[in-house]
Amino acid sequence: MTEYFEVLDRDGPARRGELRLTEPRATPGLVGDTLADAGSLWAADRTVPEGDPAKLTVLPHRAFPAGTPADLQSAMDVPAPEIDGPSAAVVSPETVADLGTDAYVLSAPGQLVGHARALVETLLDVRRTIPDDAALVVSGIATPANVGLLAYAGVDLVDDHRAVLAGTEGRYLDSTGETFLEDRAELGCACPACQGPRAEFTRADCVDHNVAALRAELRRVRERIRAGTLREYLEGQVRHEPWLTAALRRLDQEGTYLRERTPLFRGSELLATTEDSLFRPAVAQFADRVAERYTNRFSDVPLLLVPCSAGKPYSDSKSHRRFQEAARYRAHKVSLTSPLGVVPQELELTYPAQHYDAAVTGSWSETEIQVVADRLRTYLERTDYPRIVAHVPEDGYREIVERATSGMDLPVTDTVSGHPTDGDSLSALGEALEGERTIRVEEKERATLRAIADYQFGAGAGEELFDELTLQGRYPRLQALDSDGDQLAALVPQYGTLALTLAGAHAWAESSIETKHVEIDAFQPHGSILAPGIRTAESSIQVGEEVLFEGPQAFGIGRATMHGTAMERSTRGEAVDVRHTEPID
Amino acid sequence: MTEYFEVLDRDGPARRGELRLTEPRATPGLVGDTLADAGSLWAADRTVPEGDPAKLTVLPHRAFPAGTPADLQSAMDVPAPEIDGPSAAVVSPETVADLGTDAYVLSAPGQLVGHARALVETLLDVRRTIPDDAALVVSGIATPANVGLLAYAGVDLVDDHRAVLAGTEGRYLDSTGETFLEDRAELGCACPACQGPRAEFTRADCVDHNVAALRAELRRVRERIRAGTLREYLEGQVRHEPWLTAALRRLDQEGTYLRERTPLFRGSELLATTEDSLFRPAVAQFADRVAERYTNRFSDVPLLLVPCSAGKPYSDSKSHRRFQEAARYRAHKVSLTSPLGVVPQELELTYPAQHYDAAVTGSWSETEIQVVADRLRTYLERTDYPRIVAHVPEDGYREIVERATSGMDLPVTDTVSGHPTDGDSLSALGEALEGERTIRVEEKERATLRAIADYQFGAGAGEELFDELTLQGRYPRLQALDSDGDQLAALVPQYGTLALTLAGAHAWAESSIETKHVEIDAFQPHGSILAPGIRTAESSIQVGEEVLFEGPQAFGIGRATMHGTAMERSTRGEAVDVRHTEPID
Amino acid sequence: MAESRPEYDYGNHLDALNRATGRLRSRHEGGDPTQPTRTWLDEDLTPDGLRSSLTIILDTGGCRWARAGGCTMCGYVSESENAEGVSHEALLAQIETALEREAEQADGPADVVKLYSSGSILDDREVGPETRAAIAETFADRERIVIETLPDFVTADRLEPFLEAGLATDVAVGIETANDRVRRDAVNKYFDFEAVEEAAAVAREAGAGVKGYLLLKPPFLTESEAIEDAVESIERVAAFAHTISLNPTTVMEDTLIEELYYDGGYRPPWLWSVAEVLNRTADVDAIVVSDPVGAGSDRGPHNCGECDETVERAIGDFNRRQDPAVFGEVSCACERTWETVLEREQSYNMPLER
Amino acid sequence: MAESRPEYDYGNHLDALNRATGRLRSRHEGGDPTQPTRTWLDEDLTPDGLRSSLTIILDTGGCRWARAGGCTMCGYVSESENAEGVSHEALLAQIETALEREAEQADGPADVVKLYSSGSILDDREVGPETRAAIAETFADRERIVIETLPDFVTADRLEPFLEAGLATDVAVGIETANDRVRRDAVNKYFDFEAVEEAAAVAREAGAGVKGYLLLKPPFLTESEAIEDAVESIERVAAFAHTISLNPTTVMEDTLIEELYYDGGYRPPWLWSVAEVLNRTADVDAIVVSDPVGAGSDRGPHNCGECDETVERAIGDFNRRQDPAVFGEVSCACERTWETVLEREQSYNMPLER
Repeated sequence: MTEYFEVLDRDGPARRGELRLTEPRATPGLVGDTLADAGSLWAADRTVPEGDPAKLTVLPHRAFPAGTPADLQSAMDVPAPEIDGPSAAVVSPETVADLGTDAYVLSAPGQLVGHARALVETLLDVRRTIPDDAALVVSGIATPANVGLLAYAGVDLVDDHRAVLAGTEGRYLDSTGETFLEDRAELGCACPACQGPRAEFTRADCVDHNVAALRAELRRVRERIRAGTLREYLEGQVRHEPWLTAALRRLDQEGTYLRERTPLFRGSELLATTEDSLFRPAVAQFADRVAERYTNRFSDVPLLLVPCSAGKPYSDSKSHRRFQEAARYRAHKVSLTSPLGVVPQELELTYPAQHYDAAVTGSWSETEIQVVADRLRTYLERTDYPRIVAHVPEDGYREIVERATSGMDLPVTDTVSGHPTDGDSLSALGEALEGERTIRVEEKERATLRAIADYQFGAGAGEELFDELTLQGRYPRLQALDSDGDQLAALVPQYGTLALTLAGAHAWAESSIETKHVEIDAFQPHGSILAPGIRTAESSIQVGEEVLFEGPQAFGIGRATMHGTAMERSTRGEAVDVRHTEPID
Repeated sequence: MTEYFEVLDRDGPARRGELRLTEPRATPGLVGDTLADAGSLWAADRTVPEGDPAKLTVLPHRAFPAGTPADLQSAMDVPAPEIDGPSAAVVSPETVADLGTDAYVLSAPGQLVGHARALVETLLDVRRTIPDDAALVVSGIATPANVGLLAYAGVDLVDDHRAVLAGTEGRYLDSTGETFLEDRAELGCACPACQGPRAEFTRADCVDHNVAALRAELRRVRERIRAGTLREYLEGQVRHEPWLTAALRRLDQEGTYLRERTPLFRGSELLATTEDSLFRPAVAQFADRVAERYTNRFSDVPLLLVPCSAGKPYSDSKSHRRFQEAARYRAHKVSLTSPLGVVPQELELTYPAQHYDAAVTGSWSETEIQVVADRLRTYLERTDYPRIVAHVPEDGYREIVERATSGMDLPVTDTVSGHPTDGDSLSALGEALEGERTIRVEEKERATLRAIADYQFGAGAGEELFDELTLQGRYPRLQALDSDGDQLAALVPQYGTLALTLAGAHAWAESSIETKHVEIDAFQPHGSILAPGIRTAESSIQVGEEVLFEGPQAFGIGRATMHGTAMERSTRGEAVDVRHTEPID
Repeated sequence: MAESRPEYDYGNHLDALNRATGRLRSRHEGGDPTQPTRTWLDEDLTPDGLRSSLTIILDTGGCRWARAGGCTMCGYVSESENAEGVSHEALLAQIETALEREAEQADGPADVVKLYSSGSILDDREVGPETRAAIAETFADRERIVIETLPDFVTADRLEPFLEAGLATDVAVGIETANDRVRRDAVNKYFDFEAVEEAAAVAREAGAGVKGYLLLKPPFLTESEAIEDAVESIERVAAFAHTISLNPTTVMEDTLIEELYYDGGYRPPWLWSVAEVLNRTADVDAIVVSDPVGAGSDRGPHNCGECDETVERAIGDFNRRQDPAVFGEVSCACERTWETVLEREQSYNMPLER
Repeated sequence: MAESRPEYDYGNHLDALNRATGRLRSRHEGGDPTQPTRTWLDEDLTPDGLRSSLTIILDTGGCRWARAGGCTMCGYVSESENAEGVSHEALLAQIETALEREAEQADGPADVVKLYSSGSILDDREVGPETRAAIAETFADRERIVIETLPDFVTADRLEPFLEAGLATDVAVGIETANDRVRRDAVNKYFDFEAVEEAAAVAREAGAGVKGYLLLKPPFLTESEAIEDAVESIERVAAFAHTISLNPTTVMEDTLIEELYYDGGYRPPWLWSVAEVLNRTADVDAIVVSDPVGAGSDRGPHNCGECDETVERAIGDFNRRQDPAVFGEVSCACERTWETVLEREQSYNMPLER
């Protein structure tokens, strides 16, 4: 039961929340003087404290410093009594368990600093064990440079001990790391403490500066989580310290944990400015879903490979319009792009295909070539085209196509000489498609709805959900109707996703496609379903996914606003944004 | 003549300097109210102003906004009269020329914003044309996010116009970019303007914040240039905006310009936290010098390939000590590393082999594999080993060795099973070298001096300069003596470079090795040679390189403190740090 | 102290400007010579008060100057490129069309008729004396006629037909600015202010009035330079013109300004600047009006988008009432941005804000 | 209100601590039994004033407790592991060696002789009655003798030989702390404070004095908890001991503390903490001294590196003069760091600073 903490926003593995004390505290943030320590049992017997609604009481603890043998820890560990008010239990990676407290204080935090593997493994282990909506407190290590990553790894509360201590030692902290005051000729900061002359800047000022820098960084981090762009921020910020970079990369490699916490879509732009972008969860998710779920519905026409465009969605860009003028829709267009890999035309709207912004210099790195080639090869192995028309520039792209098709019995026609929008290239493209049939608009639109259904609900969903599909609306505002003219789903142009109607929900429930199912208590939901009303939820549910809910009194469809594990293990907060519901008699 | 501006420090292409007005201004910095504009000739005739030592006078100008046709520009361009005081001429990329002013104001700066290629090409073109020690002023575009890159591209002075304007429009700026005030719930900054509640934060506060953020960023940039770590800072900071990332990459691709401005060594750590590190000038320089200048002096023993170590120099690390315990110096050790590529044991001290810190997760990216494999292959093609003992982990390294040796007639023995420091691996290493001769310590030390000479002075220098080499001192504090016992050079352990004596200088001058030559006026230098005393200097001279200087009255040896072009084209500042000099009669 | 008079060759410069503007002209073809370029009905403040007006832009074969190069902001050449001139009959047909439109759309004949050609109605090569006489006769029943012309063509005999028809007659001259340097270098117009003053004297002596047209913000000037230029120009033109029309620049197709605009080198004036000029010249002894074309659009004079309509309305009020108090009633957060631009924009950083 | 007395099995806990400490012991082998472990000359403040002293650490076969596990901070077991005990002859040979050294290095015999064994000199299994008698006789010409022992072994008859030899006799007991919980859980020492008080009563009744040894900063305590523990312990021990020696922890090899230290879980006490404890207990009715071993090194009590020597010297001054004013004369920027650690270190974030 976490009565006194609530997660308000999630941004991948990071969370923004509120510690609900008499004066609430925003998280990730400083615990400051709201922590009331009932004391260490190493030093004395302690009485169980009375709870205080103004404080987060740290229950009597026996913390284990780094190096304490595991058997000693299990022998000496103490229970966490229940008190009447906000409480936190001290845990170590070895002793951590769900103790029913609002918060958990991790002991021996110093072990995490400078050690990417230890940081990621420890924090994720702890986060997996304690309830999703409990606050994780890490004391004594937060700096302006590492607190962003700590938040990304699931830490909710920190303190300014490290910042203050560093200041007393003349270590000047900022979001890029630490410098010795004596090495500085100027103070690179806008805080009040740094506005005087360097010569008059004392260690006491350095304390003030460090604390101001940490507080500002925490505000920045909260603001980023609110905007859904903490990963974008860290993409740059961690580069200032190799161990933080390594930690971010290790986090990217944490499959299930990260995947569960990756939203299906989000409103903000995805920046791709380093090669780590190729592997970040939102990108990996797209690539994997294309690889595992996409079905080609145009296997009688050639595959037309084209370069991505800066304008999004691609089809609206000047270059893609010229490609289609030349191709006259006589081929199935698939765009090659870093960091996503391959984007079939049906998925151009689907997050993040419409939402990424990459640093473009016109040259491909070896990693990009290899990753995109691998993704293309997987794509080709799972589709069945008679041939390929490769309307791509020579640099990088051609190499990708060669690697992807090598050893495959799939003819490739290169149509670009010079630039893809050159007249010669466009003529060659037109000629290469001579005699092929034209894909009709409606055919394309049907395929789009079905492909998005595959992407969103699983392979085969396009046919299962939209058996006899009737279209309504004007692209991209399409609706899918069934043979009776009932609407099943609407395409959400902003994210390229489908929003199901109640009829669509029933179709999904009755289909053989795996559903994202939530079992609720006996009530009629209005607007949203809160976590305490949820009995069970599949752990695979991601934020933004369509979920079916069902309980003794109601059936309906909505959009997940927390991930499945959080739904089951949280005691507060909105879990499902209800779109349609109907009573069950 | 730039009487009123001096470059004090250089950090790659960036410079830190001082505008010498009555109250001096630090650069990169704000021109602020020190700019006195004599006015636009588009609007009226102007009188040539009198100079004012307290102001940088912008000479009467006819600026050309973006889009002005080139022929119109050349027809309408105006001359820059000489005045008695600090002056700046307004130039466009089309009309720029050496006009003899202290500073140059670039017109139509708005064209650079958001356009990586335009920014890099324009600024470098202008910088190449105006004297090295003239200040470059760019007005109206500086933001906390782009000013670091502007400084790196050679801009010395900016203003806060953009920051103020953005503030009046409710655009909140920081070093990661821009957000709309109405989208923010919190203010992520430590400046005084941001300390109140969000609800009371006005656009006037936003102006104050933006200016404070820009000023702080400029202090940060100056501090980074002073420390020689601006590139490190940008490595992270540019990731927040794709176009700035692209601009940094394009700058890395600017061969000669960047290379000339890359120091041979510097005191600060080189951080390698993105794949762009593989191609940054300091790294490319090392890789190229190894490829082009290194000579293997151990072609009768096997090549021992080992992984790099976190501890530096490698040979002092625990793992390398264990490798050598097993190998017992019966092979020539070469380390494989990202981002450097291959590091022969003789160059382990040489910058940046001893000075880099990479983000280590144990896995190699495809780009890293390819780049290191390419560098290893080049190395193998230029050396002549009987065989290779590859004592490297399977992951990544083995692939590198395979790619590098494929098609080569060079036997490879893999000796690692599991981890390279495992007992089995170490035994296998020992066995693989059974029967090979041992490299003696003195032999290794001689080779080290010679290899560094090759690296520093050019292929063949090791033998040319140190023909009959006698050693003195204890590694790494080695001195090279000639057959008469005169000292020629000393190894500087901190940077792995050689410092020549006067005898060494003569040996260099008399050798067939290309010298870095500076011709000076008729004087006896003491301590340092200032730029105005230099007649000619080779443009290939980099900061930190050994240079021979010669004039009617003196001959000597020193270390370059500016690059060759700057030496020739500067009117202020130290050009050579003189180590030894002797009179010429 | 020495003058920094730029040592360039004026001929070169003229050539270069004409080359630059002319390159753009050559892209265009002419229209139907029996249709006026445009015609519309409006209300105008005249020395006699607010009056209904009929404006006719005649297609007269166009501006000769434009064929050589033309003004940096003017795109009308594209609409009038019959290099051989337009016949008497065709011109009268154009007038006829305009009258038919007026009859359709208005309750009665307009008080004032305004004749423009983007050139000179008084230039015999554009509009012959015979045609001018016929026009004067056609509109003899009106109160006032306004005739566009370059200053060179203003002579008593050319004005005679209109004055004799009993029409209050105004010559409308595109002065653009009182500053010869700006007119020459930034506008690329070839006459001097002295020529305008002389033409005005001729007109006034003949019994005609003068209406001066000024440009707010030619290319190459900053926002504040443009304001100062306009204010000073109004003050100097008011010495001989009873009415001054201030035209804030709109980016027209195939002009040099458009070239600059595309590359980010030009921003049309702020509507705040129009208001500022009108406000600062409210006490000059002339009617000063402004009718911003394309106001609020990216290519036309505009503010932040929030307040454009309000400010445009205030300018319209001022046009009718000549009372600067109308500007005291409008405000917007973007005024601070505009003020900052005035303080900080220099030609070497312009446009400072888009 | 309920007590949160942790519900663990004490036996388990003892086992676990012994397992943890014992794992480390098993790595070691013993030394030469005819040589004392160590011996040195010094000056000591005694109830009679400053006196010269001879310290002898006998190798007596070592601490029995250590063989079962031992104290978390004690590494001496490694130096005395002859499980079968050491013979009478060997022990006297050790004494002889010490006397020879003394003769070589000192001008005359020391006033005070201090006998330690990292165990109990009064334990018959370590040092037999016969040996103790011989030792008493050997040192009968001295002024005072100090004898290390566990409290269990303090009986009148065992003290008799020394008292009868006319020696002022002090039993030296490693009390470590007056807090039984800390002694048990953090030090892993098995006796209670009550046992110490009883032993002290026996000694004093027999005419001997008591010298108490306290530990500053056992593992698992924060810097401030360690200070409070030491201050309280000094106050309580002063009730029966005329002299108290405060021993700040040094990280010894093969101890549990070393395990913690290697993984970053332990920092030796600050020298400021030593000064703080001495300062705060300056008015207790006992001599309080401290001789920080390894001061200024990373493994020993240390400050920032800048001031370690100065502070160590002040502590030495205090040992001789018992005047807390000596601490007022030393200062360093790192005091602020230490104060911050005192304010902010909790066992769940310790060590907060290295």
